[in-house]
Amino acid sequence: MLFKYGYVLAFLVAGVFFILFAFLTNWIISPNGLLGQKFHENRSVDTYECGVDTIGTAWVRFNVSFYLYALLFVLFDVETVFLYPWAVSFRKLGLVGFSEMIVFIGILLVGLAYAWKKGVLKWE
Amino acid sequence: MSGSLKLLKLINVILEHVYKFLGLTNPIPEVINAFITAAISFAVISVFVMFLVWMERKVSAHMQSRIGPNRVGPFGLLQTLADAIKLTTKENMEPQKRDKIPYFIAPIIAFVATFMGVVVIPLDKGVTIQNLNIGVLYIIAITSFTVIGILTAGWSSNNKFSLIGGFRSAAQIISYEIPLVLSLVPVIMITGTLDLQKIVEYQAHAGYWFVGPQIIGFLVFLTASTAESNRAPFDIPEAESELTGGFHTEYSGIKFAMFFLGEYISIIIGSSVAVSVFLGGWIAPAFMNFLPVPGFFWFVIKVLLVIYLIMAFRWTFPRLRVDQLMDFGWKILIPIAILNIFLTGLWILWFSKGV
Amino acid sequence: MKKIVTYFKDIIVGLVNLILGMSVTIKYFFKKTNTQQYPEEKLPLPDRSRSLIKLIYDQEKEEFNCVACMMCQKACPNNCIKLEGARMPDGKRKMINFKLDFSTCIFCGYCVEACGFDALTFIPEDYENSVYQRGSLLHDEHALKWVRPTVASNPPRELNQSTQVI
Amino acid sequence: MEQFVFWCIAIFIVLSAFFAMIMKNIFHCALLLAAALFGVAGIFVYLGAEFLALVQVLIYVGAITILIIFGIMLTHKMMDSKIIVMNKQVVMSAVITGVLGTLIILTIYSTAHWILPALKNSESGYLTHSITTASVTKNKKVVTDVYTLGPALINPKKGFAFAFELVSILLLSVLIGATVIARKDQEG
Amino acid sequence: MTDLLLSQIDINSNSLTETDEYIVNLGPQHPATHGVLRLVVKLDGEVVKETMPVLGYLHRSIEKICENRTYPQCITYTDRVDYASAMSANLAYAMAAEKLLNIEIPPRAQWLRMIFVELQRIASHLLWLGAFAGDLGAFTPFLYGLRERERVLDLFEMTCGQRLTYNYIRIGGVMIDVLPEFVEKCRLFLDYFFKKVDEYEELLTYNPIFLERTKGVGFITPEEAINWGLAGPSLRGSGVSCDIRKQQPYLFYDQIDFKEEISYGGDCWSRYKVRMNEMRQCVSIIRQCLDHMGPGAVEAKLPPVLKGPNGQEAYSRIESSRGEMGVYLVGNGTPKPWKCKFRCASFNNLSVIDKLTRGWKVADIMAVLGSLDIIIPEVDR
Amino acid sequence: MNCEDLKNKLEMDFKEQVHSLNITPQKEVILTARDENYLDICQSLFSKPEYDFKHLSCLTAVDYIKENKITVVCHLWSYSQKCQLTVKLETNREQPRVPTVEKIWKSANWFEREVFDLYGVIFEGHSDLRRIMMPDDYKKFPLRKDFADDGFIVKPN
Repeated sequence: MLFKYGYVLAFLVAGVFFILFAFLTNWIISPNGLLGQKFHENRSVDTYECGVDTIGTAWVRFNVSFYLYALLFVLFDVETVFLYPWAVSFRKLGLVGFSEMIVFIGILLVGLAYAWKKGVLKWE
Repeated sequence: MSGSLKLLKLINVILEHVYKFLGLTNPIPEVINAFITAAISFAVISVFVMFLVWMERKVSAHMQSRIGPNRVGPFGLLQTLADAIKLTTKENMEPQKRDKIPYFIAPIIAFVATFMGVVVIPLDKGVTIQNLNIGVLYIIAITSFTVIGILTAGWSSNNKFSLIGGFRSAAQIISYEIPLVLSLVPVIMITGTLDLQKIVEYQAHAGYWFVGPQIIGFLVFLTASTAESNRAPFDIPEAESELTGGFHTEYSGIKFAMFFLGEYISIIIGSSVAVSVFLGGWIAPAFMNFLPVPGFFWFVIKVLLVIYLIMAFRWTFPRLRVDQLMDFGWKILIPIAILNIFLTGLWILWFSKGV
Repeated sequence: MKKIVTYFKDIIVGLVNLILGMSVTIKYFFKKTNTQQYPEEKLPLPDRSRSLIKLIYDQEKEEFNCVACMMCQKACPNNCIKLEGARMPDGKRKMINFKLDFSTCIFCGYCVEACGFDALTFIPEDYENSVYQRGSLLHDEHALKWVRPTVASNPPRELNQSTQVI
Repeated sequence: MEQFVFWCIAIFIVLSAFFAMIMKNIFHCALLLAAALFGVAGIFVYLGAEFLALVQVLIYVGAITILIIFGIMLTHKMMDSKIIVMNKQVVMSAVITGVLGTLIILTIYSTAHWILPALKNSESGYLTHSITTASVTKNKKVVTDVYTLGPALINPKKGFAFAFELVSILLLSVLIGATVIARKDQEG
Repeated sequence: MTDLLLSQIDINSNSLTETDEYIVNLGPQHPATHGVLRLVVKLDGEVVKETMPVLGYLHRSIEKICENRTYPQCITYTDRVDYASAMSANLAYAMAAEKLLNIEIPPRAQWLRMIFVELQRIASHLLWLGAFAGDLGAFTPFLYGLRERERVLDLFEMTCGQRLTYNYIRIGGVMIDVLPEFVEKCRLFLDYFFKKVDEYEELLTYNPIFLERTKGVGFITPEEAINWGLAGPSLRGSGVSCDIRKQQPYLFYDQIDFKEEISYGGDCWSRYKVRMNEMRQCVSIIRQCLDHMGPGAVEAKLPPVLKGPNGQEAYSRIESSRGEMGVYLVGNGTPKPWKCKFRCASFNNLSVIDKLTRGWKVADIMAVLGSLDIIIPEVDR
Repeated sequence: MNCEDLKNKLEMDFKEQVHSLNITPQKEVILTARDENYLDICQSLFSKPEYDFKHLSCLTAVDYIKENKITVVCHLWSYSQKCQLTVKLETNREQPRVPTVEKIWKSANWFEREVFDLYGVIFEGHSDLRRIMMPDDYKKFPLRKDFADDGFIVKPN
């Protein structure tokens, strides 16, 4: 069990190391890195905004619509989590399980329809 | 036993002998094995991604009646390698006002999250890097992690384009994850397993691919996985004509390359899952059964075909607007996917005895 | 009910139109490409092409056709021709210095049209005029010297000699 | 080996949780929280609850963190370096967390009598295996696998069918609540 | 500028659900602003609160230059006013000068002018189609458009020797007669091109994504559109019959049979559709011109030096590819115009962008900008 | 409506309110308005159905340096009557001030900004009179005839 996920862990650690290695290579051979000349022009490290100076910071309070989608997503994600155990043993559970899941999804669909009608799914 | 499995067994035996010779005991050989596998996967995937970038260029070029790369190497095959070298040796430009640590780790998250998904893809009969018995869920869970990388990149660059791109990307990925999950449920209902290897085997036994009965599911999955990997027509996070580069506007050189690599790996994973679940994975097409080629070959062919389809999407369609994208996900794909589950349920109940 | 029907109808119609669009690109995928590989395959220039301005040199008389009448200099809207003439001992006017600045030339063709002595011409030969230094775009009469090949193979260009340019 | 992995994950979780608490930049806190949640998923894998682990990643890391980050984007002055991490409620909260922590530890110790022997007897080297066998011997019923989870949930006689349907009602109410908030927001 | 913009943002709002407005510069160095247009956009999340175009990045003061050039010399600068449809700009200026100087043009020159202006309209619309589709994220139509545009340019190059800045239409006629094989080649091109338009339409017109992006976006009513000075296909997309070729026929447009394309949607899609249909109309116009064209001189007899009559003025308008292009010339008895003003369609079409995009999303700015067919040197001159 | 008809009609309606009204050899009707009647004339040209000049085709200015005046020139077009009219208003060069027609034709907004930018004519009542082409801190008015070119303009000899 753990052994199987050991591969996952290995991929995680190895992936991080590969990237760090690539960054290291880049840092060594790139023009402004270890071996290159330390050339630094002030304007080149400015924030890009189509060639003109930025106005204000980018860290502003952002639109609320994103938040509502995230909220909906959490709900449906929870639903799918219940859906999977049901789906794998669908044949075992038969009609009873099916009808129960219909009720479960149905209630959520009612919610989705409600949200749809009330304009949550509409981006201001 | 398939050819590729034999080969793997052979390698395993050789490695075991080596470990025995060195006097290593459990669990160290296993750890070494895991890391060797990861290294090989990384190398193979990098080469495959390079091939895909070349393929994308060629496909797009020919669709637009151009030739595409043809200077570096035969048919321009080494063009991507040249680009990779260029990206590696490029000066690493970082905006002064960035948020340093998140800026640094964002490409790592974005890459590693997709890279971890490779583990469970069934390459051939009985050949998977590590078969997990809940493989489908694993891939979905792991790839959903990408969004944090992209969001971090968008936020830490302190650039308005990046910020908008990052947020769009987050909203998009979370919205399309649900149809993605829902479109796989009917297949799981039929097969009764979350193991990708077993799903493919079920198709081999049943004699048909799920793309037939589950055409709706396949289309929904293809759409959603295209959206998950931020590909056109769902490429609003990096929408070139609006946001110049989206979340990777401020990334250059190797860091940009990592996002790029991650994006392509996520395409590979998406189409691999599509192939395994809907297109019969490593099963040879019925009329070509006699050919003595390993299943891995068929798997790659199918993956390339699906990727070709995704590329054709990109070079044909305009880009959706962000709210239309959300509408499409929530108002069309999700209801259809749920309807598909419902219909499949009825279908199974109708044909299965004893209920 | 009607809404539901339209909902599904829209999806199907949309899908059909998407496939229709894909059919165009995929059709072109299998067609021949239109690209010309530039440095190897060069497009032929038409005879009337306005690409390089040359001063015609008469090989028999061993002199330029130009008599420094200053018409081209006056006709040039961008002031890129600098011309100096002098009266020769035999009484003829002759061009002694001709400078053409290609960095400001806009290839309008007025100078060639204004020339009444068949001294300036466009030749449809070359369009690779880029250089690394701006100064090297300033050509004098030696750089612009061009001998017309035998008349049969390349007849003089039939630009109408209009007087309206000044 | 297992012990080593366990300690790694544990230290990772504790550290990221701790820094999530004290960082001044809220966005960094959110990222560290995601890391901590990811670590918890690792612990679940370690305990053999792979389905739970993936659900943890899917919902907590993939969804809740995004929700939190979106929430952060609605706050004011998220980049201010003068943000006060501690406030007047620090004593009160310390007392409450202390009490809760003690309670949890006590609970663990009071129930640990069936874990510890199993640990000692464990030969296979897999902690998870020991726990599952132990729990089987204790409760005669094991719910760790996604393949057994479905019947356990839905089966109307033995399972939790009613609770399951109740969950959908709960989700519906949350959805309607969100809708109401959104509508209010649009009107105002 | 910065202070002005910052002052418009209310920083001190404290409500919980309220969001900050922020300012983004789209351009001058931006992939989608067709040159060096700069749009300062005030956003709330994704929603556009205000769009402020900042012009002048390509201002070369062509009008001032023209005041220092002789009448014929100015034509070379009209090429640069609208480089994507230089023939139309040439024609507009030449017609104004002819009006001022009272010059009659031989008929063959008129037919040639019509052929070339309509060919130029095809080329310009093809470029627009590519840019518009590119703005919406579909890159392929751009290359298809350019592929066909090259053929038009080949025809131009064959005739006048240039591919972009032609200086072909002159005061009193055209520069030079076409080659004998031109007519046949032109017909071949028209037959080839007519089928290609259907292909573009297949690719885009009823594509659901394209419809979503353009239907209803950037809506403007006919009355407002007229009042804002929109012109050309952009105005006809609002359902106003405004084609100068019909309103105030010049050349021989009254002698041939063509339809003025009008669409009543007033949105991006209608403007798109008008232009697509116009390309078909162009083909029909050119075919008729080729039929009508007889032999004859291509240039009027002109005095050696053209002098604008003192104190007189002329304002002449033509239907350029982008809409109404007017040239206002004032003479003062010298060979140089006292005043030369180009009224360009893009200038007015761009001025309406704030109205069209307010309340829409960032992506719609690009769709609207693309559908208006802005060309920056025409705006800045 | 041809130009004679238009001229006669204008003569009937605005006889007292104009400086001059004539047809040029180029068959254009030119109306030179008095300062105080300029806006009224424009308004009635815009709104009266027999004129219906809904389209402001062009608005520019001409610098007559010898007469020491700047003339603001509007070219109007009527889509329904299919006729063209030129409306002029003269102002002095030192303090060029004219009323804005932005309230009547919105397209005048940018035209007037352009004229302000290049000629320095101040349009009274304009909603947003800023420089449009030149930099904000630019001091000169390039299209005026006495503009010193700073060596940027290459004049042919």
